[in-house]
Amino acid sequence: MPKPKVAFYWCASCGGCEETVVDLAEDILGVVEKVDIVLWPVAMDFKYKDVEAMEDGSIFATLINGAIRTSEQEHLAQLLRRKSRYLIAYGACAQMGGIPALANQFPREQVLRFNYEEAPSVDNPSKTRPQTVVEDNGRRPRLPAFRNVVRTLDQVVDVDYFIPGCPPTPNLTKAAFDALLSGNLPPKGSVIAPDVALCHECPRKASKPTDVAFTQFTRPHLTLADPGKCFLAQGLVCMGPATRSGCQAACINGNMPCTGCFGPTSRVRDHGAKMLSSLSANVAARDEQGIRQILDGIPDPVGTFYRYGMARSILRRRVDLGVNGNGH
Amino acid sequence: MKYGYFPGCSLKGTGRAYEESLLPVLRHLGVELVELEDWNCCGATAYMAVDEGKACALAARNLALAERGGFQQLMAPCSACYLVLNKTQHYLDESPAMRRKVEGALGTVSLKLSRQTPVRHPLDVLLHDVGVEAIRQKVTRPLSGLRVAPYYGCQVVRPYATFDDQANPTSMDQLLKALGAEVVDWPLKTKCCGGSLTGTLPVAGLRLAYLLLKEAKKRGADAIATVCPLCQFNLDAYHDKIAARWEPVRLPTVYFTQLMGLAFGMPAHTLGLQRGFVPLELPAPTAA
Amino acid sequence: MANGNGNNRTSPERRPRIGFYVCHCGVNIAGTVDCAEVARYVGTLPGVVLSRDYKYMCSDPGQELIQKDIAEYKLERVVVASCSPLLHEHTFRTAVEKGGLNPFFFHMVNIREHNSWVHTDRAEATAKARDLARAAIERVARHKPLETKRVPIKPVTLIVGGGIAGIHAALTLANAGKQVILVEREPTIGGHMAKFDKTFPTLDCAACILTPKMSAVGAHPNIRLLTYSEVVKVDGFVGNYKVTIRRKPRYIDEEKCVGCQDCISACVFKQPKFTDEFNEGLGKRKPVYIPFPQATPQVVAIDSNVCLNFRNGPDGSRVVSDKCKKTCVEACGDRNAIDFTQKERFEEIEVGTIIVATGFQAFDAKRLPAYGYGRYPNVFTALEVERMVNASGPTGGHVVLRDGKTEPKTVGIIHCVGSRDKKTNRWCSRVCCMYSMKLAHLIKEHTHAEVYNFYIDIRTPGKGYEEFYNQLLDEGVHFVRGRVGEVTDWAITPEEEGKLVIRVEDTLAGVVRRIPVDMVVLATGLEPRSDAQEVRRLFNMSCGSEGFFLERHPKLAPVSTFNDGVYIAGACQGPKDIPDTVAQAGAAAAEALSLIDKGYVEQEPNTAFVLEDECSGCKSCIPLCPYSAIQFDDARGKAVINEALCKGCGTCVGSCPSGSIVQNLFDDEEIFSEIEGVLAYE
Amino acid sequence: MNKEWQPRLVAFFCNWCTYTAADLAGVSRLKYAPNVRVIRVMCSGRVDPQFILDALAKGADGVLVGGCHPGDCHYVEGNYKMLRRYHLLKRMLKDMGIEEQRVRLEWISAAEGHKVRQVVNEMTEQLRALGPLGLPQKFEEWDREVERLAADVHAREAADAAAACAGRTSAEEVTHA
Amino acid sequence: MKEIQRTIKYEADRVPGFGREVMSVPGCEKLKDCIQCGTCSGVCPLSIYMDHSPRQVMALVREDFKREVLSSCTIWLCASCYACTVECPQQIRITDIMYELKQRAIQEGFYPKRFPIPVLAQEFNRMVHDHGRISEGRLVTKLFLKTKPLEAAGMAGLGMRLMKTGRFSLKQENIRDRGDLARIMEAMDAPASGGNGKD
Repeated sequence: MPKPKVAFYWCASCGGCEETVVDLAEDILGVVEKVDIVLWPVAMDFKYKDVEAMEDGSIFATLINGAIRTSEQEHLAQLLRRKSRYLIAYGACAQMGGIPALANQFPREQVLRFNYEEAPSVDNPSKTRPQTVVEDNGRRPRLPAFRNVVRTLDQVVDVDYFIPGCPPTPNLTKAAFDALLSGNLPPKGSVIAPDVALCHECPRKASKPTDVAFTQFTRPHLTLADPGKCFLAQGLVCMGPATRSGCQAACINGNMPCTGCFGPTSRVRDHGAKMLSSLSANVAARDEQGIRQILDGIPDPVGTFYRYGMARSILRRRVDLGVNGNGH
Repeated sequence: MKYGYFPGCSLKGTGRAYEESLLPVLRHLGVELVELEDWNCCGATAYMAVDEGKACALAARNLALAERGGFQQLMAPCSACYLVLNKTQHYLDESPAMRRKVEGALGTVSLKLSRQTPVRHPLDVLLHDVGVEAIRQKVTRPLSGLRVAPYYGCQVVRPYATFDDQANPTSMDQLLKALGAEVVDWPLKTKCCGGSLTGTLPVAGLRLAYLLLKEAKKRGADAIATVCPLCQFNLDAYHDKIAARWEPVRLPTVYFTQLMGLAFGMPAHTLGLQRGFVPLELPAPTAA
Repeated sequence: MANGNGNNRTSPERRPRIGFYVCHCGVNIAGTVDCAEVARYVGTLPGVVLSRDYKYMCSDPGQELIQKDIAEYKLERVVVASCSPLLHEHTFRTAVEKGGLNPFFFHMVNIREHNSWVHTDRAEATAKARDLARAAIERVARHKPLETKRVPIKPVTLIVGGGIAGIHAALTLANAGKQVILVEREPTIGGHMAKFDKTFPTLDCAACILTPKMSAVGAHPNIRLLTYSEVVKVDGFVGNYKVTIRRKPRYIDEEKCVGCQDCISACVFKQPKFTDEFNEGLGKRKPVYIPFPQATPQVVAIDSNVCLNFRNGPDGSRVVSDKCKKTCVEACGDRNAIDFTQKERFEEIEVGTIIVATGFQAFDAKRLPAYGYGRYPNVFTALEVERMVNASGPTGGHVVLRDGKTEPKTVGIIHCVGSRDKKTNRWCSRVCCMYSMKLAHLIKEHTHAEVYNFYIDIRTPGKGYEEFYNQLLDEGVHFVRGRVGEVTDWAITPEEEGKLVIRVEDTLAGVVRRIPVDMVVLATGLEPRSDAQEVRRLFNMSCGSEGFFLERHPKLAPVSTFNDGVYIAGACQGPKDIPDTVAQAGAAAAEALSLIDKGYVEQEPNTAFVLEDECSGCKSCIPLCPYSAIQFDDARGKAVINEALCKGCGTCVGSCPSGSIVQNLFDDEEIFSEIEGVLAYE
Repeated sequence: MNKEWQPRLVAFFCNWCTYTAADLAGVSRLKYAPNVRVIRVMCSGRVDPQFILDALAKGADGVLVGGCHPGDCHYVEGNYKMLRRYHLLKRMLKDMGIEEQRVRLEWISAAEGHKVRQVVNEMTEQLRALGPLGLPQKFEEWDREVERLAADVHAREAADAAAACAGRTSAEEVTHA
Repeated sequence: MKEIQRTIKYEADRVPGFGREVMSVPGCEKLKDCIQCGTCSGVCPLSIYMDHSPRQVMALVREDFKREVLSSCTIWLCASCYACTVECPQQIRITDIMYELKQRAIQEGFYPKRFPIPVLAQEFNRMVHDHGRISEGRLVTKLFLKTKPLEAAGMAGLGMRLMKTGRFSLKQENIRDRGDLARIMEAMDAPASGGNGKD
């Protein structure tokens, strides 16, 4: 029996997810042994043409990481969808937009202008920007179009499973492969991670009091967190209560509060709204001014509650931005 | 303390004595009045009776002048002016259509109404900004033995004033007491003096003035103190007619500011006291 | 489709079979909403197997129609679009249950109060009805079978306020064999009625009809009377209220005092010299006193504010000084009833039902300076005159001027003082026409004075009331239709000298009149007690805009409140006379009785529960519950909701960061489907 | 929709105060704008910010939450919980480009039928002045670039194939959307 | 003996819509709430001279008896003391309604030619319009000459004494920006943006 074909692809991402695959360490050998990797741009040289030439549905499983921002990424997502039996959104960006989706707060034009003109590290006096078609000694190479909206993978193509995390842990990755290869699969659309929030496995759980009432909020760079105590009890926003577990509290163990990369549980439609709801309801003040004062300790609610989930959120994007990038 | 000052037509005419006493008295108390440049007649009650739109615009021009002059507050000593200016503000607040129209009209001569300029009566300012205590301290010749009936008239407390009780105002009572005068309590403090009817329908108008004088006299008053030029005129100018029609009820009627000036030791003639028809006689000062 | 959070439960697997009914409510709904169109539209929605419009759904045939359809069409869910669920949800749930379905497989759509009665455009109203119905169809498909809980009722009733309403309700319940705790703020029960001389229109002596009832309360084995006490805290819910009562120190041991009043005569103050509240300040009393001869309980009280044995403590409160000779203690002798060491005490009681009968307060006549109360001595309030005409009152039944001796020859009674006036109280006080006429009769009887009544309208809608008005006309009392402009001592004519002058337009004769009188009586209106807002909060009730307690329904639930098990009676609900007050007190007692005799209350199963496997134990919800219904289970590291304590607000549900708490009847999917439903129009 | 656009207002009313007030408005026959759709919850504390976002995303132009006055909550202080959420939610919504007036929290007691009318009318007019939020249409509009790409790619592939045959480059340019 | 007059009112005596028109003027709306209690007449210092009491005027307006109201001396006797407005239990602004009725009476010429009060109002306004301020001496002189030329002489004594005390002058006061004032008034006359603002 031929080994099942597997493909990896990356879109708008940092490469961390690819790292995780490599981080499977010796386990990767087990995987490689069982499968036939037909596409893995970050590690091996394959041509798209080879993929295009494949028969539809002939790839057993494709893991795509990264959010979708360019026309090329859309194109490849569509192509790989066609060729694969299982398409898996791998990592926070593919699942929820991830860090790249924070750009959904800004018009496309502003992103381009900053990156090609205004960023302190840029030296571009002629204000050259990438064009989709350029003239180069008679040749006309094409570049992908940069989209207005950052999307999750499943907002572009149909996705079978989601593996969360920024990046997903090797354990989860391995478990996912095991499930795929054994055929012991959860219902389509499942997120392959525990459906309980992080507090469940948090080593600091016992240190959280049952009568928490926030009197002020602080931020990790402004304080030295007590390594033994629940972050929330210290007035640090920790997304743990609203975020799926499965990371084995990696950040917490590094004395950093959870920032929510595993996304919400299946019972929640909007990760940020839920955390916002829980956090603010527990503010101590009763008068409007007191409430305002305490909550002003969270200066950037969007960045705090939707750090990874903007594209997945109910609103998806700053709503006054039009398709031409600059709002109405 | 600095206020824009809107004298109104009467204070330049029949009510000159009010201005003549008001200005030095307030100056003495450290209140600075700056007369509004090129003010016009407030419109009084007559204008309202003909065209309330124009009446509003007329009064509003003064409010706009106050704004242009940079005054935070405007003092209007005449009760009618005080009422009309306040009423205009209420009117403009309640009727957006009227406000648009009036603002448009003022706009044609580059005037605008972008903020509220509170319109204050001297009684209000004296009681709440200066304070009774500060006034008491300035008294050098207390009006001991002078029995004064405080007469507020109608338009200073009705219907817009918020600085005193509408049914039983007491601000002037407090002032007079601070001056050392004896205050005659009477239930006619805010009854109408007859207004402009004394001139147009003397039967009706003068009767009211007569009843006021009669009751004040009956209750033992030596003088009536007023806050309004029309009230003062009505109670002072018609004694002959009243005597002819009913009975003589001669009693001096003076502005409360004149009494203040006297109590502050200012000479009577600098306070316009010589302009009254019925002269005010002060009891001989008793050794304290 | 999956949504990337792993949520693939957005729609139920199979649409249940739904029956839909839209009620015309006569023309109440059908007049504005095209009911047939709504029924037609809803019939096209997925899952709806039956859609009807019907004239009166809440009628018996309407309910039977539902039951029949459930059987015939094998309905699994029912939606009725009619009036407010607060009115008929229970009716239809019962009908659904009788039809063989779980009663919570039902949802109600409010297209009357929220639609036909508040909108005018037929097309818009019909569209709105469609939207609301669609939302209900979406929602009801997700309903789960639920069971109501039955909670036993403590067979004890708390009655707050010992006026005629509280007294009557207490006796009604106690005579039915139920336990009653009656709390009264003053040292005696009796309320306003105890101050009255006669009652209109029959002119019964108030004391003759009230005091036997007061004694009956004092003696009844089923009534525990707590006077000089106030309710300070109410916890719990219908059937099981925990109420904290503050018992103010009266410095008398109520058990030991026999009401001999020897202490009063023995007091070091030989003459009474302190304001006697019971007599509206017209009389005087001593520091140790009994409010009036028939006071119940027959126990004296010591007023620490004026008693010589007290002084001001450092915090302003009164503390025992022990400076007095204490002749009262001496007089009490062996009975030892006087106890200067008494302190304020708090007592917690448990009751199942509560009747609030806290009454009214009379309008403060000083708020209308034009009538001169407080300025002119001979302007009186009606209550003052009421005490004066009373034989046991401060003047021994003589109506006299403030000098205490002169009888008035002319009296003007001004109606509507602090009533029907937008500057003070805009409502009609309902009793002042009648009591003014009663006082007119009594004043005339006592003094033979000329009596003028100044009124805006004479309102006599009661049994025997109009006849009483006719009697007064016969007696020669003047009735001048006109609201008095002012009362003044300013005399213009000789006959006005030394009198109070009433200036009024006689609107029937069409002339303005000045009428000199010796005495002016102000018929002050009734208004909510100044602490009505605090009392309302205490018992979780609502107030109408004028500040009287709000009944659940003005016609169908006039003594119920929005808080189950709490009833209102008497003038705290709105101005009313004694017959209506007593009737209402009886009604409130009957409501309490019917609950007690039923023995239990059914609780709406809208409680919340924690999904045990899904809860991460983050503890965020625990401090949010005001009833401490959420506990942290240390062993399992999860939150647990005690269903018995949960009141079903859903705050924890809306706040659970991982969506692991569910509220019955209001779960997330039900609400999301409703949102989608109201917005998903073509 | 060929009818003139009408603002859509979704309201979450607490059972004890505001829903009852709306009933009272009905009993009193107070007329107000028909643009509101009321969803009953037991307490304003039940109003999950997700509901508000979801309503906006499903096509509401504004969301009104009605609860008991502070101190009057039937459940002691559910309304305070909502008040706290409201503050942070409003800031979040502002950062997401949603106008201040689209989401409003009001305390309306059972006796304030007139306030229901006033608030609903006021908000309806404010929404009318703001114009449609139109999120469902926006989502569609935003996603059109993806659909267009699929078509563009398709066309280009065909053109490339043709060009390769003809030995010249495609003249077609993909414009920035 | 008094002459007898018909007092019954027929429907033809009404001018339907008059009441509604008055009640639509800002400030006059609450007239519809009148409960005919008579407080206004009770407090009115001039009510004793009125042919219709203020209360009756309210009723007549509401029932469209335009002629009776506009020809009534009541509206001219109102001295604007605002006692009725302040005391009215229905918060009807009776003084403002009186102003409104005065305006209508002037517009429709409903008063006797030499009746002094409207003449005063008009003379007053003319003077303000032309000069910006009132010169009381001139105004009073004009008024008497126009309405009671015979009595004017009788007033001379008062005038002389006022002059002696420096309170009477025939000098005309003027404001500087009379042109501005005229323009403002002109703009108020322009029908463009909503007439007189009453709608």
